[in-house]
Amino acid sequence: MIKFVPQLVNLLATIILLLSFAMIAQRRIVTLINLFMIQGAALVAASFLLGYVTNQPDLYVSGALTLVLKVIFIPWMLHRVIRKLNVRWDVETLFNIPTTMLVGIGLVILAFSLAAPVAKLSETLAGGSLGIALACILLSFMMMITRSKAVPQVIGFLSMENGLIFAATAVTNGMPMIVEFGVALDVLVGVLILGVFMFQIREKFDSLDIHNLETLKDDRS
Amino acid sequence: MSALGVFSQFLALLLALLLAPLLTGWVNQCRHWMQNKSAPGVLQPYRALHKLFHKDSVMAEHASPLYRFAPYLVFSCMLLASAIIPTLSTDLPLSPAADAIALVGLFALARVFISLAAMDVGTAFGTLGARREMLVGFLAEPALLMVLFCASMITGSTSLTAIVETLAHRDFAIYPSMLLAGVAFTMVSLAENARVPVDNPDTHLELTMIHEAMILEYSARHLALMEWAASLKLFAYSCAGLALFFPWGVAEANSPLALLLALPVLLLKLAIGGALLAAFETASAKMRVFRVPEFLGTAFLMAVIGLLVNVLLGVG
Amino acid sequence: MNVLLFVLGFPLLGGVALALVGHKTYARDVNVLFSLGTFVAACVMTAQVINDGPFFVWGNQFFIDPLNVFLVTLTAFVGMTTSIFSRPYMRVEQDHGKMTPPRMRLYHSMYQLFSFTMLLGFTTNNLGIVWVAMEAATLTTVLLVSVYRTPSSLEAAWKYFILCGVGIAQALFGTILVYMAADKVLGAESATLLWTNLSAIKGELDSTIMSLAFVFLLVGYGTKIGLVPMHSWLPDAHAEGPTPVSAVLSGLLLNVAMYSVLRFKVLTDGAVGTQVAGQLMMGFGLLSVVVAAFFLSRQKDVKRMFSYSSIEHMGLITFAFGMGGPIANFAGLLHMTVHSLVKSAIFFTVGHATQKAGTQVMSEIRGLIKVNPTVGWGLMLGAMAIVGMPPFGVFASEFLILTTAMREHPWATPFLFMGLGVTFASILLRVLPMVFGDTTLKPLAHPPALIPVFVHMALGLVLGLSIPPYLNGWYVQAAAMMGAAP
Amino acid sequence: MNSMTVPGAWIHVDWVLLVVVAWLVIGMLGIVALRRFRFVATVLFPVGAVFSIVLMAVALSAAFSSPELAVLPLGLPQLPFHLRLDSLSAFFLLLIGGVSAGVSAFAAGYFRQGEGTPPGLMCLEYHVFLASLALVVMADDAYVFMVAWETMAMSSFFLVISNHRKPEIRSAGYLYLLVAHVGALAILLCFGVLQANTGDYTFANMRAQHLSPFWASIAFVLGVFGFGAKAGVLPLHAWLPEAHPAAPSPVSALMSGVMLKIALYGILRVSFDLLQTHIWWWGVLLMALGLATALFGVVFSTVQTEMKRLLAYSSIENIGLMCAGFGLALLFLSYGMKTYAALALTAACYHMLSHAFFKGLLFCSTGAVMHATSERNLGKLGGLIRYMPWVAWSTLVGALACAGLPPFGGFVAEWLLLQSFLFTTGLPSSFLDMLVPVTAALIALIAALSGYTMVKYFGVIFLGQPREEKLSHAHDAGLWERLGMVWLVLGCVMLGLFPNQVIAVIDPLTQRLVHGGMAHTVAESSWLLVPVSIERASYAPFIFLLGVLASFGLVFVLVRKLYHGRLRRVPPWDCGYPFQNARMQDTAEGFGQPIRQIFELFFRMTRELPQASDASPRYAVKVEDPLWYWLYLPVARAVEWISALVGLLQQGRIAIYLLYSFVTLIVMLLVVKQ
Repeated sequence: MIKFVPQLVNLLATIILLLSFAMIAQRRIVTLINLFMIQGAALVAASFLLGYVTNQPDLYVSGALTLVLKVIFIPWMLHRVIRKLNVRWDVETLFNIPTTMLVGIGLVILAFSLAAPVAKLSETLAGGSLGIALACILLSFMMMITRSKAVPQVIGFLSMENGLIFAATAVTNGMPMIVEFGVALDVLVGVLILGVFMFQIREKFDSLDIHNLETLKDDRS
Repeated sequence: MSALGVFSQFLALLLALLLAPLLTGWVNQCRHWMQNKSAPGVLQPYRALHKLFHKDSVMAEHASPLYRFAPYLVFSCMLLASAIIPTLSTDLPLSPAADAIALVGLFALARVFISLAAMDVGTAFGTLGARREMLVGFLAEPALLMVLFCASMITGSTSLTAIVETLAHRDFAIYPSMLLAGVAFTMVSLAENARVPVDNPDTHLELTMIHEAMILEYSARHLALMEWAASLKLFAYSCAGLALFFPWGVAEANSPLALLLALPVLLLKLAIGGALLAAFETASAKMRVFRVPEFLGTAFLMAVIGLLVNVLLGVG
Repeated sequence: MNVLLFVLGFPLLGGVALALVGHKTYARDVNVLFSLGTFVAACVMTAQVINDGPFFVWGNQFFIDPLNVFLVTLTAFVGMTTSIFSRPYMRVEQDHGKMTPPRMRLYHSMYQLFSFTMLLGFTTNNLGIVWVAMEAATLTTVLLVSVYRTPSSLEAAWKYFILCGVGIAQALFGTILVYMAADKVLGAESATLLWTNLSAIKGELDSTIMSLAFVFLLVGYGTKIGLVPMHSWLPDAHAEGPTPVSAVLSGLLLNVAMYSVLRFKVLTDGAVGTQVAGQLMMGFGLLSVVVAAFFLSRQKDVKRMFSYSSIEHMGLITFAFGMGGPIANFAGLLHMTVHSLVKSAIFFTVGHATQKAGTQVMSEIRGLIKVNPTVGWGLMLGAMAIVGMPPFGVFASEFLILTTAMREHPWATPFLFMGLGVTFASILLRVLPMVFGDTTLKPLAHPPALIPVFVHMALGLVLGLSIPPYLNGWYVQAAAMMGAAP
Repeated sequence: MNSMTVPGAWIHVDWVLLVVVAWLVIGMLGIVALRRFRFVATVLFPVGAVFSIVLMAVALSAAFSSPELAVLPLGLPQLPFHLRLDSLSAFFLLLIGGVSAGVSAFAAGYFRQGEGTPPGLMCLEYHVFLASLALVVMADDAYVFMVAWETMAMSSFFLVISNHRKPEIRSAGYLYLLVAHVGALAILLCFGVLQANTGDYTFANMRAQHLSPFWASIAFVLGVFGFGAKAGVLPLHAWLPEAHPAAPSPVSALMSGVMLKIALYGILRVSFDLLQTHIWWWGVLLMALGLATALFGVVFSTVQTEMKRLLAYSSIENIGLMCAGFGLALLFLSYGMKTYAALALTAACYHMLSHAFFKGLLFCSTGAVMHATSERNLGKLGGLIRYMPWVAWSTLVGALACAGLPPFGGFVAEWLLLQSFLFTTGLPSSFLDMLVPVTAALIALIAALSGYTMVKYFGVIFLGQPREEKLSHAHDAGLWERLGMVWLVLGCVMLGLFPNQVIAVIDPLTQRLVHGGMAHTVAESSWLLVPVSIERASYAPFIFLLGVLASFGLVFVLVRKLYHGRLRRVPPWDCGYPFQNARMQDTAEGFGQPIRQIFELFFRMTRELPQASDASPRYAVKVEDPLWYWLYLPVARAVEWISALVGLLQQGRIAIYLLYSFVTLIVMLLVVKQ
């Protein structure tokens, strides 16, 4: 069983990467949230698995945190938000999807090439998946750049956090507990604030289109 | 300073005072002859001065004290100038007090005061004359200075007596730079002494006059002093020129005999110089005021080129 | 029973308390009181450090050393003066109807929580907690910036949140990499994110990972420092929030970010051995100085202009630390201190000026010294100080930085020259007519609180003319702690 | 104030510090008595003047004593304020004290109630300015130097804009401060080079460093740039003709008379004292700069129609001459010709001293005239010699000195300068030898032109008939103003008549900087000023003056004795045209017109010529500084252009901002990957 674990972790890693790509490609916000939820689930699975194998209770805890936050609470809240503000579509992206995909592949290659020397050094089970984590981070970064509505941007931001957590879990078998808690707390508060914000933005600009948020320029104003 | 020195100094002063009007008279005389006019006589300037001194002075009611003492100051400046230029002998106790540069400074001082006096009354003519005078001056002064530097580069000194001594009693040598300097000096002295082609001493034509315009308001003793100062200036320039370019015959220190000999030589040289000046004036035509800067600029450049030639030939 | 408890406890408590009563009229004074308490506690702690050197608190989760204790005191001090300044200021804002009681409550409690997060970030020994504190600081300040609820303030806050959130995320990845590197050396026991332990073994950390990590950390925390080109959020956030918030943002938050970068720089230098970290920092510093200078020259909004000047000064500090060496580090620390003091003082005066004029557009603020000479001279002297006119302290540090750079990195001096020159020209060009000439302004109901301004200026003057020996002791130790780079 | 040489003993440094502190205290008192004008005017300023005299006395005795050190417990921790009083500083302290004494006395009568800065604040700024001047020359490490230097700039800036309601005055002050600060940055970098990476900023250490020619040249060029900016050397002169007219007259007097010299002090300190190596082209560079500046300045000053602008340009000219002198001294020094270097340096220093006095005097007189007539445009003045004789006659002295006429200070300086140029023959390089005649010619030309300018200045203001009605009730200067001006007049005269004594004071300076001096040659010839040997050249202003005066008196008496002194006053001759009026006199423009024609290519002129058909024909000509268009505006435009480009970065779209961070991250990752 043990000898399958690395493959399993790598499999989960690949799934996460796949999901990031899927998110880049996806236009419907509801689906986007669902994809995000699945990504969180995969993350949870990975951390539980590693926790079981390296029998570190910390990983269970962090997995649980992720479960509660990323799989249950945040998706629920996002769903609620979009229902309230009824924004279902993020029709126009700033760049068209295929281009974004191509750039994304380039990023993956870069990430792997960066992670390769580091991964060799790591003696944890899933050290090799550092590259994937980095790739996820960069991809979600790019997603944030390309999306023109507030909600997808936030989702991109959160999936970037997923990537980070995965990196922490896979590469270093989890950060110290206190840090985990702090991070979780920050994410929670952050999401709450974002939710509030979206309502306020909506009420000021009666749309979540961030093209409205381009008044503060530097044209001598 | 030896007794002889003091004596020769006084002699030089006296000579300048007395001979200056004579020189002016002589130049006018020659010019009239060459222009086939009947000449008023060589002594005419003395008579004019005498007459002027006798008259009551008439002065603008709002003329300031500066206007009144300017003639005295100008006169004494010229006096001092002719005192430090070696005319008869190079043994002048006063000459260490002022060298070539100081001589130029002295002329400049006189010029500034005469111009200020001209501006004082505030008639249109006076200021016009002052402006033109300064225009002439700001090019003539450096030109004159450069001429003197030419000499002092050769002789390695700026003290006039030293220059003349070396030029006169060093074994004879030809300095091409001095040729240029000589031409420059002639042009400068024409301009400085209000001579044709720069100015015409005996017309009152507002288009052209410079010196006359400045002293237009003066009368009687003040005018006399101004005129006398003018002729002193002419005398001083001529003596300086002679001393620089034809220094032979000027007596050295403590040689009374040479001193006796120097006087006739000087008179001769002056006579010839005056005649030449008159001839030049007759031959040339008055130029427009705006061409004066070009004229003097040429002089200035020549003098500088003279200096450069000195350096080039490694003289001094 | 440690004094640190009070240093952290006062603001935390204040945050909670003001969350309940922040909308009352006396809340302003409560705010001041808590800040004052924090400051006193910080002073006591300082005294301890001066007497018996660095010490750990609570199972070495917290570590107080000369470097952070003086930053703590500085933060507490500026926090206090700013709260004093905000009393009349916020009163006027309320009169103008820009603030409502619930917003006042939010403002006050967030103000305290914000200073708590900063102090936490300074004092903690755990690099992970540093990250947490930074993120928390971001969140609190986001709320502070958006407190007016105007479209522009919302926009500014949104940008601030997204950009800094992303940046911070990079920083977290960097931290994870550091953790990974440490993990290999120290094994799996949980103390591996404690800075003290790390710096003990920094020589053995793997250089590849560390350099990779430093890139992420620099980009991440650099976003919060406001280094060009990650600076874009800064002018918006500073210009749109309430002036006291601009003051603490410029004066303090940037310092926290800088501080954390420094902590990591020490580790990276130790691990990599080459100057790579320093060179990166110098590059970013120069870029920030020059670009910010040119931005500055085209601003019309006074607060935007001075926030760009903050970017420029942060660039200068980054450059100084990048150069390394005892003198440059000393200069950097000095510059951090003086910049906090002077810049916050400037924002105080600017706040009053803008309230008098009813606008932040500089061309409509004229002749301050006619209406209120003290504000006018305050702004004038502040501007003089910030552009590096002696005898103010900014000059002292710029003197050291420039002279050191001239011989160690001559290639950099033309850029510094250009940057400083353009900054000087632009700031004075705008400030002179604001201060002098005929006026367009009207006096206000509430007298301005100018004691903070002149206290800050006086301190800046002292730092320029004669640095007190104990303070100097701090600087020297701290500079040494950052390691004299080769 | 603990002093190193004799602990406890009360030495020169302490006295100077006493004066500095006293000035600061006076300034503070001014703040205390912010609006009590009479107290400030009649107590504080005169007391300040007294301390100036004290400073002068101290400096005189300090000039001949050995250098003294002092360390103040101020400044950076590792770097307390080091002060040093050597012969160089002493000379400049003498200059500061001498001029400021007169100017302060004048200021006591000058400052009036009214617009702009309250008198007390003015008093503070003024005395802080004085104190910083004194500190700059005392400084013995880079930090205190820069602190004093910038304090000087800042205080003078506030003085300049003291009447800040006028926008043009504000912009003048702005330009001034900007140029000064850019210069200061250059100076800072210069010190950065000089400290040679030792981290020790004391001048003593800098003297000890031996820089490679490359670095030394960089330091020199930076220094010349920085200090030149403050001194108004081409092409960084543009602030000067703006700031001087903007400032109140006593302030312009101090700035032009003293502050510019302090800038030159910086050049001296750096290039002769701190730098150990001297390279010949430095001298040539400085000489070329100086001559260009001088010619530019004098040509512009002749065509000015505004009193103070005219004087400001003439200051530029004099600064240029001094720089030329320094350059020559450097040239000689680099070839080890110490005596000649000493001669050139002495000439330059002499010029500094006399310029300080006569320019201070002239600026004060403009102040008095402006108070009497509230008119600064030459075209509207005239005939004032009859209404304000005190001002007129003292101005005459100043003008003659400025025109470089014997027997005043200006002439001695120019005389020495020309002498030193004459000696340049015999330099090892023939190319340099060729340079000499040209430079000498230029200097002569410049001197003559300044004569032209001064005749215009004095003649148009004080002579002729009043061009405006109101001038006829102009009042003469008050008591304090007269006192100050008389003091400065005395300075000019003394400098003119007793060159040997002055040179004796300058000698220690030259001994220190170029290890050569003229004291010995001067000492043995009591009345004659003899630079090298009596055969070479000599000048005795006193005898000179005696000669002129004696013949003056003699002629006067003789004329009276032999003839008479009768005088009739009548209206001037109207040339047969009875409708003449005062407006028909030559205007200032008219007086400058020939120069404007001759040097046309110097100027950027815009003429407005009348047409034959004009109902009311008018002629106007505007003369501007071409450098402003060739240098300053392009720089400003470049900055605007770049900042416009940079501004594009900040265009509001959050996606773009994210992209910046993203790209930065990627790039840096690639960088460290290598």
